[in-house]
Parts: sequence; structure tokens; C-alpha cells
Amino acid sequence: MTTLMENEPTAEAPASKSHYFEWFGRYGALLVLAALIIVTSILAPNTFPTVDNAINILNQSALSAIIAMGLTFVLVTGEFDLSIGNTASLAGVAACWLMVNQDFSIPLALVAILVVGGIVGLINGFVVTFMNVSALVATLGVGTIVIGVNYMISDGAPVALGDPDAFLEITFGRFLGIPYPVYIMLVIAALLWWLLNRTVLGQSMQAVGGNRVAAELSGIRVDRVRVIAFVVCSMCAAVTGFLLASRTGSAAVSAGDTYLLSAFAASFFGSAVLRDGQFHILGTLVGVITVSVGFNSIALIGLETYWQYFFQGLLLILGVGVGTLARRRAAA
Amino acid sequence: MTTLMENEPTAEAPASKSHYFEWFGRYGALLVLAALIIVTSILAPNTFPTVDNAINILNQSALSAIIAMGLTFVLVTGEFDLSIGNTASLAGVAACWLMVNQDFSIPLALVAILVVGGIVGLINGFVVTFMNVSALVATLGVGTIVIGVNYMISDGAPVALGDPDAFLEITFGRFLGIPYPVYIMLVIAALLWWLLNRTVLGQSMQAVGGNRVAAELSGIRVDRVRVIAFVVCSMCAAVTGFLLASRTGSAAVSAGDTYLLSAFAASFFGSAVLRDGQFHILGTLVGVITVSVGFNSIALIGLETYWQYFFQGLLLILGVGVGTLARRRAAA
Amino acid sequence: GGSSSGSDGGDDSYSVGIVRFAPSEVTTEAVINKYTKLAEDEGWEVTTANPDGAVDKAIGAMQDFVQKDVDLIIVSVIESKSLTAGLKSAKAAGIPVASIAGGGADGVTFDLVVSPGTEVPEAMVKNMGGKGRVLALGYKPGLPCQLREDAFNKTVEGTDITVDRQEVLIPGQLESGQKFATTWLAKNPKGSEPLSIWACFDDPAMGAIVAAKQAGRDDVKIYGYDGTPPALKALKEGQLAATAAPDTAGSAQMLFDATPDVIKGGVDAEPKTEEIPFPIITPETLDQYLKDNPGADAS
Amino acid sequence: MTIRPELDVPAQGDEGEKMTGATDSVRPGPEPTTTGLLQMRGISKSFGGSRALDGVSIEVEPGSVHALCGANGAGKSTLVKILAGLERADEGEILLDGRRVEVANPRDAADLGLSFIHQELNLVPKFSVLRNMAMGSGHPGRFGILDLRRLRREAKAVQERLGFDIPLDVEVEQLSVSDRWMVSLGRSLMRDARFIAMDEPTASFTDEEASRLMAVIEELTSDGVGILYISHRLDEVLEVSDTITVFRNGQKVATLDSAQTDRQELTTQIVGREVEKLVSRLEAEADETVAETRPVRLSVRNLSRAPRVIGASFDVHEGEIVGIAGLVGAGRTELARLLIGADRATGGTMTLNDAPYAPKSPHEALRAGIALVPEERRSQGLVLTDTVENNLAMAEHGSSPSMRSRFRPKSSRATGQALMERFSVKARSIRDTAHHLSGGNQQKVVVGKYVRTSPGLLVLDEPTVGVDVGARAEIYRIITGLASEGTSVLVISSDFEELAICDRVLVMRGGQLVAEVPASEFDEDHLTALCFGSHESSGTTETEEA
Ligand SMILES: Nc1ncnc2c1ncn2[C@@H]1O[C@H](COP(=O)(O)OP(=O)(O)OP(=O)(O)O)[C@@H](O)[C@H]1O
Ligand SMILES: Nc1ncnc2c1ncn2[C@@H]1O[C@H](COP(=O)(O)OP(=O)(O)OP(=O)(O)O)[C@@H](O)[C@H]1O
Ligand SMILES: O[C@@H]1[C@@H](O)[C@H](O)OC[C@H]1O
Ligand SMILES: [Mg+2]
Ligand SMILES: [Mg+2]
Repeated sequence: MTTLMENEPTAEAPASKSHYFEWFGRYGALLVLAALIIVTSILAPNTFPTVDNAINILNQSALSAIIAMGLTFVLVTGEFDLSIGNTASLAGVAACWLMVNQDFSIPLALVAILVVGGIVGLINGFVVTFMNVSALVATLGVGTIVIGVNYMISDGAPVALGDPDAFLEITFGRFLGIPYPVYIMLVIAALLWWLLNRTVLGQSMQAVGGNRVAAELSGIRVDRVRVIAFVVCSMCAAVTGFLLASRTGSAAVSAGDTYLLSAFAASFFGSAVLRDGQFHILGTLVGVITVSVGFNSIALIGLETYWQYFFQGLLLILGVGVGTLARRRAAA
Repeated sequence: MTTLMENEPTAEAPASKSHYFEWFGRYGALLVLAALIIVTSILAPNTFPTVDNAINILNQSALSAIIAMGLTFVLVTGEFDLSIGNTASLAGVAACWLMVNQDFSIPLALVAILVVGGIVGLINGFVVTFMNVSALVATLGVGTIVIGVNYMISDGAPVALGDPDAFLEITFGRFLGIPYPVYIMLVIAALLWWLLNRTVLGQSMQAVGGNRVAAELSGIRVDRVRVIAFVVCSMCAAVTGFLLASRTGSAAVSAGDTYLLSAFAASFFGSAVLRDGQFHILGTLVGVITVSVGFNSIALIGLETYWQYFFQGLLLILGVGVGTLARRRAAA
Repeated sequence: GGSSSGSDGGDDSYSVGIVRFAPSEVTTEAVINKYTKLAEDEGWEVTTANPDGAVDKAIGAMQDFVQKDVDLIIVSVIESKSLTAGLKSAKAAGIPVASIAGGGADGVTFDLVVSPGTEVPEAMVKNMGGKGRVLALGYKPGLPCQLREDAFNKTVEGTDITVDRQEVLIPGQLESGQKFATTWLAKNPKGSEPLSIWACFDDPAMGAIVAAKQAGRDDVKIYGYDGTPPALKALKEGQLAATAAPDTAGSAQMLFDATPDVIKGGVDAEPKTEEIPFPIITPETLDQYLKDNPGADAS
Repeated sequence: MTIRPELDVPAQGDEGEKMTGATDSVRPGPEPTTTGLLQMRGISKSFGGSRALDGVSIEVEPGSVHALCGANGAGKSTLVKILAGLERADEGEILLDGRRVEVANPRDAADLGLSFIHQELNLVPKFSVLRNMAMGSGHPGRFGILDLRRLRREAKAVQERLGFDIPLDVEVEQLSVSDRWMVSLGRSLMRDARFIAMDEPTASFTDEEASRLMAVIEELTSDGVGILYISHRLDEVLEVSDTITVFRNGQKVATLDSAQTDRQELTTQIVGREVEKLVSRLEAEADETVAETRPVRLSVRNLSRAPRVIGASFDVHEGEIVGIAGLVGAGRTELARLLIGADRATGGTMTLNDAPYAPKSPHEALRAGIALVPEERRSQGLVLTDTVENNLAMAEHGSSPSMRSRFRPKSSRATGQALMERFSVKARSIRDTAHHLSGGNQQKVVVGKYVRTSPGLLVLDEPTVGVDVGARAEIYRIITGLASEGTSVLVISSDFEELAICDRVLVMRGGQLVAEVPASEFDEDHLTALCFGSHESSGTTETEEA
């Protein structure tokens, strides 16, 4: 239809200002990270901008990143998962318990806790899809039950390995000077990125998150996709729990709980990175690293406790807010 | 018009079955509560079904109910508030600090913390509406800053009143044998119910939650309504914090944090009470009481720790799930 | 490993990194605050990080302090055994680690042990005449609580006391205490037998007091630990039968005094422990305690 | 309050806000000659560099209907949105009663007595009719107490005025599209609207419902209300309006007097060139033997899902275009959903290419080669926030046998690009967000995504709702093109005119297929009569079963 083609975008004067805002909207969150790095480099020139510290930050990010990237899968499909922290805790306890009481080898324990994670994910998915309970309630409920299982296994007391050295090696081993957890994080990130962006499954997840009805009518098996997202998420949580236990050679009943909020914070922060509120793996990774850099900066500069909270809160709001504000301007 | 009337649902055989499911969908959550009461009455006939214990349960529900009903306002408008727990903690600390260090009277302290709550709500609302940050991130960020403020005031240490008797009276005083907090809960419930169902503001909130674009188009000042919801919510959280402090005459820096999840659980449970997933004050109240009854039952029957978690998780899932499953059947 | 940067060239100005536990942990927060004050008065540089109770964040903070090349890392409450990753990093960098109430582990060269406060259950058993029923509110994940509970169990063993145990939730400790106590009191009416509630720290004990007050019960004796300001107040009013209080100022001083030696000792020094005394306080000894610890009440 | 009248007349209903001082007569006042109720002058608006409106002016007289016509994306809705305070004009001014007004947000518009019924119905589904009508009314700026009795009284009065009678306590969710529309209209009248803009009100109406609306409009104009009316149904526009303004590519190209214009001229103005009259299937390649000569693709026997579909039986042959006519609520959408397994049939059988066919999900249907272009493209067809590219790929993913299959973005994009060209989808690029496309182009994307899976049978539910004449012709061309390639097509439509492209039309009434009309007997009035159940038909096969 030739007539319709006339309306092509014309490069006009007002566009430049709006382009500027658009740029800001896209890179706003990254700018916040950059500003953070620059300021800290100035304030702590000897300790912050070093290769060692960069590796240190990546290493600290690894566990949070893995659980947050898993959560991203669930968020991409338009769901929620409040049970990840509990699942991570359970995974750690279960892994240590299996190694101590059932003489499981490390790889076998890993497989076992992946299965455990998978089952939790299946249950979440079942309650959400089949019972039609909103994901928030469902995962809150399942999470509570997971705590119960955890208590049943451990009776609430920490489970410690008798001879933890091999297990600890997962956390402390290095290859080319870089700790294993960093590699694990990167491999999982690559895998999840590929799953989300280079497979039909991943594309289907994004479609389900975008419009569930349209996805269903497009032939996408919506319920199956949602269940898979929950399973991936819980399995990532389980891996984080496993690695957490390998940091200590022992596992406590609520060790992983704190990951819940931090994973949400990272994912939401990440949804403002380069995108307009869509969750994506790279963004989540940037989100986790931003939080780690923030925490690292505080520790290196040394701030009063209350400043630490101010700082974290502001980081979150500004990281997301700068981008959305700019995008709003760009659209206006 | 007339043409459509021909096609009226015909009263056929399947209709009665679907009516049955509809009834179940409506009353499913209440049935769960009823079942709970009956079973516990049988298992603990001397201690559970007594007037004393009923008062007990109501009294235990009061604080949770107040904060959860506030949260319901925010949920009704389609938003979220993750800062309520922190706000409650801050309110308690601020109240005690003002009474100890600034010689505020009790009523004056109450007014002051209502103002504090209101300010937190305004900030939440501002970040969500003006900065356009998703409520989850915004309130997580503001909540973190609130912790910082709390820490700044108290330096992390609990603040205790020198002569707490008058303050304690708020929690321990009784009128006609019923503790004051129960009255406070009921008065706030009535007020909030009225606000939500009998004022233009309340209708506007529901409209904003039901379809934000439609609300905007019909001339409702959507942003203002959302900000007000956040303010109401934070003020309720502040009241809960205040009452929390009046139990011991002192306040700790994170005393109110646990109310966050329980308030969410109650509100979501409540959205399945008599309704089809819409949040409402009465439902939230039922949700809170169900959780209290559940806890009370477990403790009276005397179950292992892990059973307590299983039970709570199941209660949540079933309370909501029974209703939605039945509704789904009714629709099928 | 080489010790610190420019700071140990003769002058005694140290750089100390402190990993707190969480704002809710009253006792150690008080120790850390006092220690910080002492150290800063001396011109040392003190940096604190707040992991909010998360082990992983605590390890991260230790590693950050390694990057910062501090002279000493102090960690509080979190079990040292679970900090392996952080301890290893510190050891590799030659930075000694001291713990407040976290117990010993490889890499910890100074441990400020909190005694289990056995006097509290002893007083309880005595008050009950060796028989009756106790609601025990424990918290397994916490090392100090675990130690206190062990001591409690040992003391009760062999008496005619029946124990109903419940696990307290943190956060939410006060609520847990209140809820468990409320129903337990309903189940165990006045006059049935000697009744007590024992909590492994003061917060759930305070919850139990609230429950007892609401139920109008004055026949139940309630016990706690930590000596928090509200607990001291409750002691004064006779609502709490006993608590135990560490001398936080004394502990801070102890840690402060030990600091130079710990730093000089380096990572390979023989691990040293100092016990924080944890004496019982009862309504009778309260006045004496307040006299000895001015400000314990208000802080 | 951001209403800033530039002349010294207080804003209505607002005493608190005084004039913003600047009434200095620096700016020339409006020409005293204009009597129009509402004027928009020199309005321009760009979206990220592309011009949606370019200095257009329009005037609506009290008691008259001013129609706005133009192709999809011409800028009609944008103009309305500016008037409603949803978008801000880059340039231009709005005058009400000759006075310049500022409309910064919908609230201002409401306070000025401007009412809107937007293209997307804007109701709260879970609210009752009464609550929807009451929304946004009440005293502006004051949080009053709800006077339910008064509201009910007022709503009753409005209903009487509009001549409809929907129970006030029913949830809007339960209503048919046209009833919902009446609720929207009712809301405008709850606050004494002096001006109502209606953006494609009849898009999904049957002729009967449309004429009901015409009556209401007449009633409103006789009360002096000014109406701005947007529609792609040109006959209707000519009938209802007094004046017609035509937009093309964001510019005003003509203002016509309805009485002196005909459809032909209007079409030419809209498209910018002459468009051949819709060619009926009969005239084009009349092939009534299709049914006899070609093999049956889908055979449906006694398909039921009471009460909406009862005992439907029909065949669709290869390369055949079959229409399904009926009134809204006749059960056509339900029938289509049964065909693709979106709902499960409670009785009956189907065979597809002679094999038993009982889809349990749209996935299975798509795998078997049956696709449905759903009736609501925004809520059921598209991910509005995603790119055209991804929207075009969706059904292909959905029909993929394994979710583990590789997704190749490059080849996927190339395929998408080809589809865009084939269907002449107009967008800034394939990376453009679906949300930015005009209605017609969105519809082409939805059709495109299903065509991409090469279905043997394509079911289209109301394929041209809200699509302009030009794009409509293109969609017909796509449909007939697919048929000539051997694809079977089932077209559900309430716009009987377009059923002319069919080889055969089935008529559905009250959940049953009641008649079959071959192309040779195609006639709109005849179809309408059948839909209503008047039996004065000649030669039509009446298939009264069940
Ligand atoms: N929010 C937006 N961002 C970017 N472009 C937009 C936006 N809204 C509209 N447009 C563009 O502005 C132009 C005019 O759109 P508008 O919706 O006004 O057309 P219309 O005449 O109402 O079309 P239709 O008949 O399909 O409803 C179109 O090219 C459209 O793509
Ligand atoms: N009797 C009725 N009761 C409730 N809702 C009805 C009734 N009749 C029609 N509707 C509504 O009208 C809509 C269209 O109904 P349905 O899909 O069954 O008919 P249709 O023939 O496909 O109509 P259309 O012409 O809109 O395609 C449905 O969404 C339904 O909500
Ligand atoms: O003070 C408490 C401590 O003694 C216990 O071990 O863990 C919980 C703490 O709050
Ligand atoms: Mg339009
Ligand atoms: Mg339909």
C-alpha cells in the first residue's frame, strides 16, 4: 500500500531533545553504576579500583546473581516467587544433611538438591496454574511449607560437615586467579541467557509475560511454560543454597532467606537497565553487581550504619527512577 | 438490546452444579476457617472454644489487622507496599524516643508518629507516581531508607520509657472485659470500610485498581488517589508500630518488620473471602483472624515446629485455592 | 602474610573493620558501639559493615575489609564456623580475626565467649522447688541461645520438671514469645502446678510477660537473658524473675585492650578466649547492678 | 487545577482558583464571530520524530454531529486524546465557547464538560453498571461521601434518556459489547456533558445496535450536545453527521457537508485515490462448484457447548471462504474457540483432512493446521509492549513441536520482514512497539503471525473491526489470496458487507447454525433478516437442526 508509506518518521528539531532523554532512559541505571564506581575510586583510590577488588566484587555477586537470574525467569513470565529464599535455605541444609547422614558425594548431593529445587518449583507451578492461586500467595504458602521441611530435616540447628575441605574447595578453588563461583555464575548466566533468547521456550516465556491470553491463542502452552519458569527459578535458588553451604561447610535453617529481597531488588533494578521495564538476564546481572559495588564501596569508605541504609535505598530508587523519569520525558 | 435477551442463559441441568461450585467459590475461604474452628474445638474442647480464648484471638489479631487493612488500601489501588514493616518499626522507636527525649505526652506522640507515617506514605507515593518507579522497587527503597532513619534515631538500641505505665495501659486496659486493642482494631476497620465503600475517594481507589486507564479517563485524579492510598497504608503501619511499643513500653529497631509478610498473607487470603480476588477490608480481617486461629490451634493442640509451618502454608494455599478452584469449575 | 599498610610503622594507630550482626542484636551492638568509641578516641580508624544477619553478606564484608587492608577484623554473633570463606580470605591476607560471641574456628585468634549463664536455670529450678512445668522458648540457629539451652537442659535434667519447648522466630521474636505463651498459659491454668517460662533471650521473655499480663496471670515466673532495658524494667516491676546481663562496657574494654596484642600476634597466634561474664540479675540484685553499670538502664 | 481560562471569566465549578493574572490583552482574543461550541486550532503533535498531527483545525457546533474520517493512523484518535488531556499538543489551542482553555489532564476535560468515549472501552470490568457510571463524578476537588441513592436516581434518569435498561447492579464484565458501550455513554451523561467525542463506537456493533446508537445521538443533539464522531463505517458516517472532516497523514484534507457528499467521494478523500468497490467473490472468481469439486478440509458434526453453541454441523473445503453471519452474542466466537480447542466441546465430533480432530488446546489446533485470528486484537492478539518482530514470531513458537528448539533471531527477523512487506504493515521498523501501530496495521500483524504458520484453515473473528477502507481492502486481498493458494478460510463478521468475499455464508442464531446462503444469493438485507429469524427467504437452505 503505497499511500500508507508516506507517514514515515521525519527527522525534526524536537527529536534531538527527546533523543537525549531517550538515551538517558536507556543508560540511566548504568550511569548510576558508573557514578558509583567513579566516586568510590576517588574516595578510595588504593583499594577500590584494583583488579583484586573487581574479582572480589564479582565473587561476592555470584550467589546473589544466580538466584536473582532464576527469579528473572519467573518475572519474565509475569509471575512472582516469594519462596526462593526458603528454597535456598532448604537446599543448603539438605545438601549438608545428605553428605553427613547419607554419605552422599558432593556431585550426588548437588544432583539431589537440584531435584529438590525442581520439586519445589513444580509445586509452585502446580498451585499457580492448576489451583489458580495467585503466585504471591502460592509461593508464600509453599515457601512456608519449605521452611517446615527444613525444620523437619535439621530440627532448626545448623548442619555442619565433619570434613568440609572438598566441599569448601567449590568456593575457594581458583582457576587463572579467578574463584570458581565466578565461573559458575558466568556459565549459568550464559545458559539462562541462551535459554531465554535463543530457544522457543524462552521466547514463549516472554510472550506469556507480555500477554497471557494472546500467547495461549498463539498456541503457546502457557501453563507448561509457567511451570517451567518456576522450576528453573527454584533450581537456581537451590544452586545458590548449595554454594552458600560450600562457603561455610555448614548450613543453617534460614541462611538463604535474605536472598529473597536482594534478588527482587536486583531484578527490578535490572529491568531498568537498557530496557523499559522488561526483565532480562543481563540487566539482573548488572543489578546484582551494582548492589555489590554499593556494599563494597560502603565497606571501603566506611560509613555510619544508617548511611549504609540511606545509600542502599537511594541507589535502588535512583537506579530505576532516573531511567523511568527520563523515558517519561522522552515520551512527552 | 432486545436481540441479546433471547440468548439468556437457559436454566439447564449443569447450571445447578455450577451454582454449587459458585457457592463454594464464594464461601471456600470461610469454610476453611470454619473447619479449623470445628476441628480444634473437638481436639481441645476445654481451652479452645471459650470466650476467653476468643477474646485472646481477637486481641492477638489486632495489630496485624490494623497494618494489613492499611496494606489492603494500597492493594486495592493496584499497588504494593514493602515498607510497612519498617514503617511500623520506625513508628515505635520514634514514639518512645519522643516520649523519652522530648517529653511528648502519649497523645502528642501518637499525632507525631501519624505524621511520620504520613510522610513515609507521601514519599512512597511520590516515588511511585512522580518518578514512575514501580511500587515494589520504590517501597523497597523507601523502606530501606526508613530503616536508616530508625537507626539514626535509636543507634540500633531499644528505646525504653522510664515510666511506661500509662503507655502500657493502651495495650492492657480493658473495657467491658475486652482489651482496648480490640476496640481500636474495630474502630479502624469500620473507618476504613466506610472510607473504601462509602466515599467518592474509596470508589476512586477501587476504580484505579480495577482499570487505571479507565479511571484516568473518567477524570479521576489517579496519582492523587494512589498517593492517598500510600499515606493511609503508612499511617496504619505507624499505628501498629505505636501499639507494638505500648506492649512493653519500649521499641526495638526491627520490631515491626515481621508484619510485612503476615499482612500480605492476610490481605491475599482475604481477597478470596466472598470475592473473586478483589481486596477488601472485611476479607483482610477474616484473613488475619484465620491466621491467628490457625496459630492458636496449633499451639493448643501442641504440634512440632515443622508442623506449624506445614499447617500455615497449607492454610494459605487452601484458603485461597479452594475458592479459586471452585470458581473455575463454576465457570467451566 | 604481610600485615597492614602504613599504619603499623611504630605508631599505634590501627585500622579495624567490624562486621556487625544485625540491628536487632542488642547486646553485641552495644559492645561494638562502645568499642568504636574507645577506638576512635584513640585515633584508630574503625569501619563497620552491617550484613543484616546474612552470613553471605558478612563474608562479603570480611572480604571487603581484606581489600581495604585493615589490621583487624571483628565479627559479631555469626558463628565463626560458618564464616570459613571470609576467615580464609583474611588469613591469606595475614589479617587476624576476632569474634564476639561467635565461637572459635580456624583463623579466629581472639574469641570473646559469652558464658551460658547457668545461674538462670538454676534459680528457676530452685524457685519451682524442683517440680512443675516449664515453657522453654529456644532458638537453635543462634550459638549463644544454643549454649544457654544446653545449660538449661542439663540443669533441668533429673528434676520433676516437664518441659514444653517451642522454637522462637527471629525476626518476630517478641510476637513468637507472646503467642506461644498465650496458648500455653491457656492450657495450664493457675494453681495446677508450679509454672515457669524460660526464654533464651529477653525479647521472647518480654512477649511472655505481655501474654501473662493479658491473661491476668501472676503465678508464672518468667526468665530471660541479655538484660535489655525493657527487661530490667520488667525485673523492677517483678514481672521478670531473672535475666542475665553481660557487662557490655567491660566487654568492649576487654576487646579494646586485647586489640594491639591480637594485631601484633598476627594470624598464626595461639587462639585466645576471654569469657564475658554473664551474671544473673534478679529483682534483689537489680539495684546493685544498676549502680555498677550506670546507663545500662537508659541506653 | 490547571484549567486556565485566558479571559476574565471564572472557570466553571471552581471558585478557589482565580484567573492566573495574565489576562492582559496582549494576546488577541478569539474572533467574536465564532459561535462554535468547541474549536481546535492549528494542532500539531509528533511522536518521537514522526508527525501524527500537522496543524489541524476543527470546529464542532452545539447540537450537531461532526464526523472525523481518515485511514488508520491518520491521527484521529490523537486529536481526541489531546482534547481529553491524555496527550499534550506540541502546538495549537483549544477554544470552548470561544474562550481559550487549557486541558492538561482528563480531570480538566471533565471539569470543562467534555466527555469521551475512547476507542478502547474504558470501564472497570469488576464494577457494577452503576459504579461504572458514577466513576469520576462527584464534586471535583472535594472528597465527598457517596450518595448511593442519589447516584442511582441519576443513573436511572440517564438510562431513561438513552432508552436502555440494563440492570444497574450487574457487573460490566457480564455485558455484551454494545451494552458496555451504553454504559460508557451513560457515564458521560451523568455529568451534563455538553460535548461528547466518540472514537469508533460502532466498530463491533451489528447494524441493529448501530441504529440504536444513532437514535441516542439524535436525542443528544436535540438537547444541544455537540458530538465529534469517529468511524470507519462510511455509510453510517454519512447518515449520522452534519459535517465531515477528513484527515490524511496527520493533515486535514477536506471538510465536507454530509448532505452533499457520497460514499465514493468520501472514500477518495480518505485514501487519496480511487478505491475499487469491494469486489464480491461472486463477481471476481465466482466458483460455486468449490464445495463440490474440492476435498473437505474440516468437517464439523453436532458440535456443542451449551448454551452458547448447540449442535453445529458444517463443512469447509480446501480453498473455500466460508462466512459466519450473526448478531453479537449469537455464539460465533464460542464456536470459533471450540474449533481451536480454546474451549472444550461438550458434544459432537470433528474431522480434519479425514482424520479425527479433537483439539485440547490452541497449540494442538495450530499443530493440526487450524489458526484463529481472535476478535480483540489488543487484548487477545498482541503483546502491545513488544516489538512487531516478536509479535509476528509468536504463533510460530506456539506451533513448534518442541520448546527446546533453537530460536534464530536473524532468520526469524527475515521471515517477519517478508511478512511485513507481503501485508504492507506500516511501522517505523520491525523493531517498533506494537502499541505504536494504528489499528489496521495491528490487525495485519495479527493475521500475519498466524499466516506464518501456514495453516490449512484460518478462522478470522471480526477481522476488520476498526480497520480503514484502504487497509480493509488489503485484508480482503490477503484473505482471497490465501484461499486461492488452497487455504480454507472461515470469516466471522458482523459487518455483512464484507461477507461478500465469501463463497458461502452460514448464519448463526442463538447458538445454532440456522441457514446457509450461497454466494449467488448473497444480499445484506437477506442476511440481516436471517440473523433475526425472519424466514422470508428464497432458495436458502434452512438447516433447522437440534
Ligand atoms: N504513543 C504513541 N507513540 C508513538 N506513536 C504514536 C503514539 N500514538 C499514536 N502514534 C502514531 O500516531 C499516528 C496517529 O495515530 P492515531 O491513533 O491518532 O490514528 P487513528 O487515526 O486514530 O487511527 P485508527 O483509525 O487506526 O484508530 C499513527 O502513526 C500512530 O502510529
Ligand atoms: N446472554 C448473554 N449473557 C452474557 N453475556 C453475553 C450474552 N450474550 C452475549 N454476551 C457477551 O457477548 C460477547 C459475545 O458473545 P459470543 O462470543 O458468544 O457471541 P458472538 O456471536 O461471537 O458475538 P460477536 O458477534 O461479538 O462475535 C461475549 O463476550 C459475551 O460476554
Ligand atoms: O540476643 C540473642 C542471642 O543471644 C541469641 O543467640 O540469638 C538471638 C539474639 O538476638
Ligand atoms: Mg484511532
Ligand atoms: Mg464474537
